[in-house]
Amino acid sequence: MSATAVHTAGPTVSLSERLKDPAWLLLPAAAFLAFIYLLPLFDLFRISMSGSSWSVHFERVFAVSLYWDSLVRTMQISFTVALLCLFFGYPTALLIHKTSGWRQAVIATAVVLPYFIAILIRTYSWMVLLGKNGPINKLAVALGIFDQPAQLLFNRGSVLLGMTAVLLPLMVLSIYSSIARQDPSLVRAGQASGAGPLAVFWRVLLPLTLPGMGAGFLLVFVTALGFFITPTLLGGPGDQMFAMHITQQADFATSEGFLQALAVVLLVITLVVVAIAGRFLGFEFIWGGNKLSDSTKPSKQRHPGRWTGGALSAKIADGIGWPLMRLLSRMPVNTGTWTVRALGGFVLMMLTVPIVVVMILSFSKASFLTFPPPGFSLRWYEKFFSDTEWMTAFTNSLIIAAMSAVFAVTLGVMAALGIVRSSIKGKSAIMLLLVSPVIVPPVVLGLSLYSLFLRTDLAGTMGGLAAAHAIGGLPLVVVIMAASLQGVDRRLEQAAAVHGASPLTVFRTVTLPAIAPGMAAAAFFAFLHSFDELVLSLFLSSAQLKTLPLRLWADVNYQLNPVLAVVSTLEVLLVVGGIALARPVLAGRSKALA
Amino acid sequence: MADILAMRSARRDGSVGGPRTESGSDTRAASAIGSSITIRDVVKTYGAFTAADHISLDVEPGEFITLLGPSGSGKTTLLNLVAGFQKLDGGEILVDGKPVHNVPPHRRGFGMVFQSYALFPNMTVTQNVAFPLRMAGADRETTERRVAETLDIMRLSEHAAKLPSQMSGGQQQRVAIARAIVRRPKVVLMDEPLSALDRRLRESIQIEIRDLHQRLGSTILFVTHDQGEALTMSDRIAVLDAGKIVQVATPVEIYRHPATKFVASFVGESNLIDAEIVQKRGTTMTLKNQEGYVFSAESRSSLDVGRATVLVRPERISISTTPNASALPVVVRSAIFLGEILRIEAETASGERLLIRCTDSADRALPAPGDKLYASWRAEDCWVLP
Amino acid sequence: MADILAMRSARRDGSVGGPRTESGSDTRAASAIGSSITIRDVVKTYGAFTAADHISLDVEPGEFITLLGPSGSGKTTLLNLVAGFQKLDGGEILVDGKPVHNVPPHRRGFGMVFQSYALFPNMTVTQNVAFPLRMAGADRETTERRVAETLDIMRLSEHAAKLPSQMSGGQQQRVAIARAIVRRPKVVLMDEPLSALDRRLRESIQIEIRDLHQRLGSTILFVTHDQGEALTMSDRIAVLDAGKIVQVATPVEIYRHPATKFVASFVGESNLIDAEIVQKRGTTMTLKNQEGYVFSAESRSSLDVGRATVLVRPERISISTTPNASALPVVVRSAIFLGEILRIEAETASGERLLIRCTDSADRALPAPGDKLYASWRAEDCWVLP
Amino acid sequence: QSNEVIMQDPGGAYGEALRKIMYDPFEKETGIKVVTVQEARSGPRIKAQVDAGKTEWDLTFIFDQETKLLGDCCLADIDYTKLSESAQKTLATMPDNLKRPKGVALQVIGVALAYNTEKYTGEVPQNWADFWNVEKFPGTRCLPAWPRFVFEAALMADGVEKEKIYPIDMERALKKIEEIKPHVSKWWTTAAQAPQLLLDGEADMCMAYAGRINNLVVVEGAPVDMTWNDGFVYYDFFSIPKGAPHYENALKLLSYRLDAERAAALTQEYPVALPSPLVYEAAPKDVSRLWANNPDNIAKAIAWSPDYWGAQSEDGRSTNEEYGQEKLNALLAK
Ligand SMILES: Nc1ncnc2c1ncn2[C@@H]1O[C@H](COP(=O)(O)OP(=O)(O)OP(=O)(O)O)[C@@H](O)[C@H]1O
Ligand SMILES: Nc1ncnc2c1ncn2[C@@H]1O[C@H](COP(=O)(O)OP(=O)(O)OP(=O)(O)O)[C@@H](O)[C@H]1O
Ligand SMILES: [Mg+2]
Ligand SMILES: [Mg+2]
Repeated sequence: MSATAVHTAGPTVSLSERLKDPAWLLLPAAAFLAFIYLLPLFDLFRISMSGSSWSVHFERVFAVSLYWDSLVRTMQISFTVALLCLFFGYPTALLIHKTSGWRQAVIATAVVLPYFIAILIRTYSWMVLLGKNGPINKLAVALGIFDQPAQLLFNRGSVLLGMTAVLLPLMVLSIYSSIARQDPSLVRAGQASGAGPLAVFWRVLLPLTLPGMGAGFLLVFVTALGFFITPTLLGGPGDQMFAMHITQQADFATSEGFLQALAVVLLVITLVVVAIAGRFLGFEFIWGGNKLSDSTKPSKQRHPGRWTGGALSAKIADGIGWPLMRLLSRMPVNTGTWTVRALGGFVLMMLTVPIVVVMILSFSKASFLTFPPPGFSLRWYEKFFSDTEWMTAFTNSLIIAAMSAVFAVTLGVMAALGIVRSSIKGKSAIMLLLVSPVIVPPVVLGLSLYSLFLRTDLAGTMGGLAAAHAIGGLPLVVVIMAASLQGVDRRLEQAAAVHGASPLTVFRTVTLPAIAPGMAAAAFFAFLHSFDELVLSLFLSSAQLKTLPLRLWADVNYQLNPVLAVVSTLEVLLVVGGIALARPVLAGRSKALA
Repeated sequence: MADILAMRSARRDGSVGGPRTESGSDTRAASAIGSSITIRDVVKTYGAFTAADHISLDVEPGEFITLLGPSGSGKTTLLNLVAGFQKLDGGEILVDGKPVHNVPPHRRGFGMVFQSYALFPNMTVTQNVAFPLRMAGADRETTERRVAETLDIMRLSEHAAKLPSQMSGGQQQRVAIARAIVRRPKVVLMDEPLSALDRRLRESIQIEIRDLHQRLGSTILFVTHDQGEALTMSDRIAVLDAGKIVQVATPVEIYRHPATKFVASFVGESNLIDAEIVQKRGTTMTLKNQEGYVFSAESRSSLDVGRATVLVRPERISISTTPNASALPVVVRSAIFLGEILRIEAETASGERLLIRCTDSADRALPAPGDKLYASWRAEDCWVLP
Repeated sequence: MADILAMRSARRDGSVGGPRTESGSDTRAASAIGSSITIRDVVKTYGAFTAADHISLDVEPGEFITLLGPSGSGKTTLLNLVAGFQKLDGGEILVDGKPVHNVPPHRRGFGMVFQSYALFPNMTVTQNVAFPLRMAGADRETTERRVAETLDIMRLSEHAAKLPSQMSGGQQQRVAIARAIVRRPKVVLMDEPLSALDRRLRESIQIEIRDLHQRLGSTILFVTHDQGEALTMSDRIAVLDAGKIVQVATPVEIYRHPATKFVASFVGESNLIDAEIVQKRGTTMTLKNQEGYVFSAESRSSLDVGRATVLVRPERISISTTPNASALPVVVRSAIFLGEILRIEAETASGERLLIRCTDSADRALPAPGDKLYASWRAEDCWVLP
Repeated sequence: QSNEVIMQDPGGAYGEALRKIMYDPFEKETGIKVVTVQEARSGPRIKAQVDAGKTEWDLTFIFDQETKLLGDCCLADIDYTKLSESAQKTLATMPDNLKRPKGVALQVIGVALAYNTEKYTGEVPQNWADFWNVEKFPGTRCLPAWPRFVFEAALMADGVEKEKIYPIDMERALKKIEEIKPHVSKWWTTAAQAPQLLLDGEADMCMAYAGRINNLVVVEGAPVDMTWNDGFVYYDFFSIPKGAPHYENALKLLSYRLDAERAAALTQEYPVALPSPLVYEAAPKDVSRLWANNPDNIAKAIAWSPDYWGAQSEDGRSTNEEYGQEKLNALLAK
């Protein structure tokens, strides 16, 4: 028995003891972020206080009610979007879970596909759909719902719609990865107790998938805070979001200091709001601050505050929830199924119709985007394929995105393990720090990072760019994985350990398969985050290293032309083809898992 | 085994006095609110494997039926089919005479204990147990009272505020039982509900379940792998083997008159003697074993010539040390003194094994390996397997 | 209960012949590759609740120790502490004399069966069972052979390619056992490994486990709630109650000389008679019960005055219908004829309940409720609880 | 160091035109490889590069004010004497303000009133007064969400004479903007939006960048047109950062681009012109009708004042532009 070597003196013991606590797994991510994120962030703070007095820029932020109003509005919009995503995302995730075989593949593909379309063109396709001359208006007029085309665009509604459509997949996959792990016998137990599908959903499935929902909500909310392309294109004058101001300021050569101050205000206030909301709502459940089962920890979660905190919601659940549930369980059995199908179907339509528009546009004859196109041609395809730069940019993007996903997933999974599995204090603070990179607008981060990269010779390297992209990928991975890890049965890990599996092997053989759906989702988002990343790339790329978004952006800068649609269409075909090819493999695996 | 059965049958047969009569299918109208369940030619397959193979079973209202069978014989499968969790691949199930294939599980109004407990991990014990009541719309006061009562019955009161993950296996299983019965449903399906409990607790909960059954008249479909439990608790036992029901009968009948070799050897200890039919007269048959030992046996078999297998329970064999024309000579292989009882493993001349349990009379010496003994049994203790 | 014990003790004591001697702590050097386990003053608390309360236990190399105790008494907790899944809140655990608190579970080289099976859901049966071998770096050929062997022992060969979710409860439990023993570890921890199996399977797997134990000399820490199992299988039994070990002794000792009332009534059926000590001479004590009935009993108690509780096992009581000065008069409440045995519930004049199991002699009539009987027992069958 | 020149490039159709007309022939002629970098806002990056002592670019384009703001810290002097003869000739026709020590204007940018010709078939809007006149020209409008151009236009619509626009009376402008606000379907922020809005029918009349509208009218034949009346003209400057790795090559490329013939050829591919009459004259008249460097157009337009917008605002916190932006944002958000 190898006990001998280890057990010697006091200090060694405590060191090895300490190593047993998985908190050290946070270190790589911490080191990474410290270098690539905190250093520039520090720079950001420094510059924001570099005025005649440290507070001069901040005074200006708060002197003009505009910014404060906009911050509040930004929070409102983001919160609404997160709610909408939750409302529509859950049925979609359920739909994916409930279907199987090719149907499931189709639905899942439909959910992830939009992510492969540049956000700009995705948003544009909404402009097409909702436009005065767009199909929706035309249909409504033809049906006599409107007597003349209505102004559907450039208002809060279109902003919410556009942002929800863009962020929905993030929510769907977060939730799906937590639904997929649920023990089916619990649903049966609920039914055997007289709970109809809706009641089972409400009382059993929903609570058990809370971490997934929480993770999705947090990610969507925080990501939405930094949005500016969609609100810029789809919003009216009253829908200015904070990141739009920041981007606007970035155009003023003289705004140094103030620009950073805006970013700092956004970051700090958002973190404070999330932290307070988290405290209040017990957000820690996402990363296991309120973990129920771990018996090795003296029951911190038992402290009565939690329960009184829960008492209010329990009362609400009692007073309204139960009667409602009973009512619902008396509805026709299929109500739930049909609700799920209807909502899910609606979501799928929302996600796929823009793709169809984009595909049609890619065959346009005109050099501008207009729908329906004035004529069809393969002109833009020729252009794409005849230009080697497009292909180079495409390959570069693929490589960088893959590297970035590897960075983000490796560091993120370790960090999530560190957070969920360790007993360190201040998990919430660490988690907020890990999530915060999503909040800092890349426009402001980019410059600090550029200086840093120049000094360390990372500028213009693939690794550097991938690492920079991983700043934004990491939070996605950490949050999704933290939620995923909540569902792993500790006894399985113990079973593996006792039969000789080292921690690493336990992870590989037990934990990994259990968190695989979550990890696939996380890797997917990390990959796409990089694949779609423009702003940091603008700063950090070089003459020799161009990515696809950079190429697209160069086109977009002066005019929206159908090459964008071509690129999107090709990406979509690539993904669909890839999934079709991978299906036998996936199906084999999912059968094995069923 | 025999003890339990005797104890029970004694109670049943009224020899000492029990509240109930032999058959479970009689009238218990006063309290009979249970539903009848008719399982008709039910088939369930997993791929090429048939887990329920044309199963038919009629369960009377208020009956306590135990499904007994080896591991993997399809007991859980059958319960799941009755509960409505799995689709039938053939046949139909009727509750109170009405087909239920269109009734979703939550409308069937059953209670169920799952083999794996399936407690809601996010709810405390109280919440788990209150769940069915709340779904049924019970008011707060009733809910609280009934939950407290049920937890008390299950000896769980002090754990009321715990989460399932904070409890031991046996405690979790008791919560599962509490959840299944708290609503006092017309039909309760129980999948090995006592497997994690120690004898004392098990006995007291057996009594509670019987009591509940009698008071409320619920129909109970009970799965167990414990024959003793099956024999003591059930009105009737359905023995399953490889997806088929091989016999449905009262415990006494199952023990005394098993339908097949499998039932005979699965329930209780048994001697299965291979013999040739000599003669048949009414329900009595005369047989001859390999060594030519001729004996009579009870039989309901339709056979009247050829070979047959005869069951003699070890405790029904009497021995003597003196040669006797009407007895079978055997040689002792081992003999164990079990308190007042002797457990003897003996062998006939042709090498057939014979297990004997008999009283240790003071008037004879303890048999030693190698001793010659003469075994005999009464015709009515001897059963020709059909 | 008594049967099992007798059967076992007969085997043990060599009266019929068993391979092993009474105590598990003796030399079995030839095959002893098991590790010794020393549990020293171990404490484990969950919040305010103490699940292991200063537990100490010495397990000899190659010993088969059963943890027996009611649901929630801390059996699983103790196993988990030995396996290293939970941190000790006090005390220490030594394996082969070395403290193991720094040795992570995967270096302890144990095998373990979890109460909830804990099979890897993404692996087939074969992969589950092969897991420990793969971890130990066994080559392909050995792995295949050993897995096939073990599956065969567990009657699982035909399910080799299934996933856990495609198997019945009992099948899953057998996979869990197979996984625990396939590597032939020095120490095997088994948490109610047979609870989901029917008698026949259980018996055959009990035999396999004993066999394995004897062939390989592994140290086995076995949790069960089945007293019969505990009594037949173990070298020693540790009885737990509410987080404390109340007695560690051989099965015979536990049955005959329980340390506390709890042990006496938890293991087997028992009569606990309240009596006053009249006199003490060596290990024999003279006592007087409430009605003034005077009897002798064996005792190792240090008490020599005052009141004491005396254990008499029901099967050790003999009865007679004729009044007798040295016998206790009782009234029959109920009598059940269990095959060759009579189970009588009687009551003394002061209302104390007395359970009697005795042989049904042909020379007397079956007692009826209300009959007067005279009960007596031998001093050596009578145990004064310390 | 390899023989190349690293050139900031706008990309898109303009980039393609540059590659075809300028870079490829340049490479063939001089053997110097032109490597392009896409970047919109180069100022901060140049600063970072120079600060880090690792200048990567040789030729960049920057905004008017930036030639002053970045001049001392980050920009090298352009050695005009080293430029080619043809370049010298072009430069000679340009006003001094466009050939500064730290930067030379290579692009004239125009912002003007564009409209949908299918909507306004008869009388077409002629100036900002018409733009503001929703009675006479019903329909939706679109405007940039910036103070620059919009404030000037508002003042012109309100009757302020062209010469008296600067310094801008912001309050008056804002009041006028408030009038048109209900009719503005979209306040755009990127150059590509306005033409798109016109084409999609979301707006009938827009303030738009002239280049793209011009390109749509001439090349695509789209149903839009524009007027230079009351338009705005400004310039993009080209500079060489301090420590540029290929200073000499940069001068060579600059010479090449300043060649009037070639510059004229470029405008035919993409209608962004060099601010020199020589270039205009070198191009065929029918295509150059709407160019920003058409002297006719320049006469109708006003010279937009970067100096005013770059100056300190009255509250001293920021520039006029930022100040105006905040005012405008507040008005829009109301
Ligand atoms: N995480 C926990 N938090 C609080 N109490 C716990 C926790 N885990 C176990 N317990 C309690 O500790 C006691 C001992 O549990 P343990 O699982 O060891 O019992 P056991 O002897 O294995 O019982 P069983 O035979 O029912 O499996 C039980 O009363 C249980 O409720
Ligand atoms: N999903 C499945 N796919 C394939 N075979 C299955 C599946 N579920 C169950 N089986 C098989 O069906 C048979 C019956 O299973 P079932 O669970 O009904 O057994 P059981 O009688 O409850 O056994 P136990 O007493 O061990 O719980 C078993 O042999 C099992 O392996
Ligand atoms: Mg089962
Ligand atoms: Mg346990």
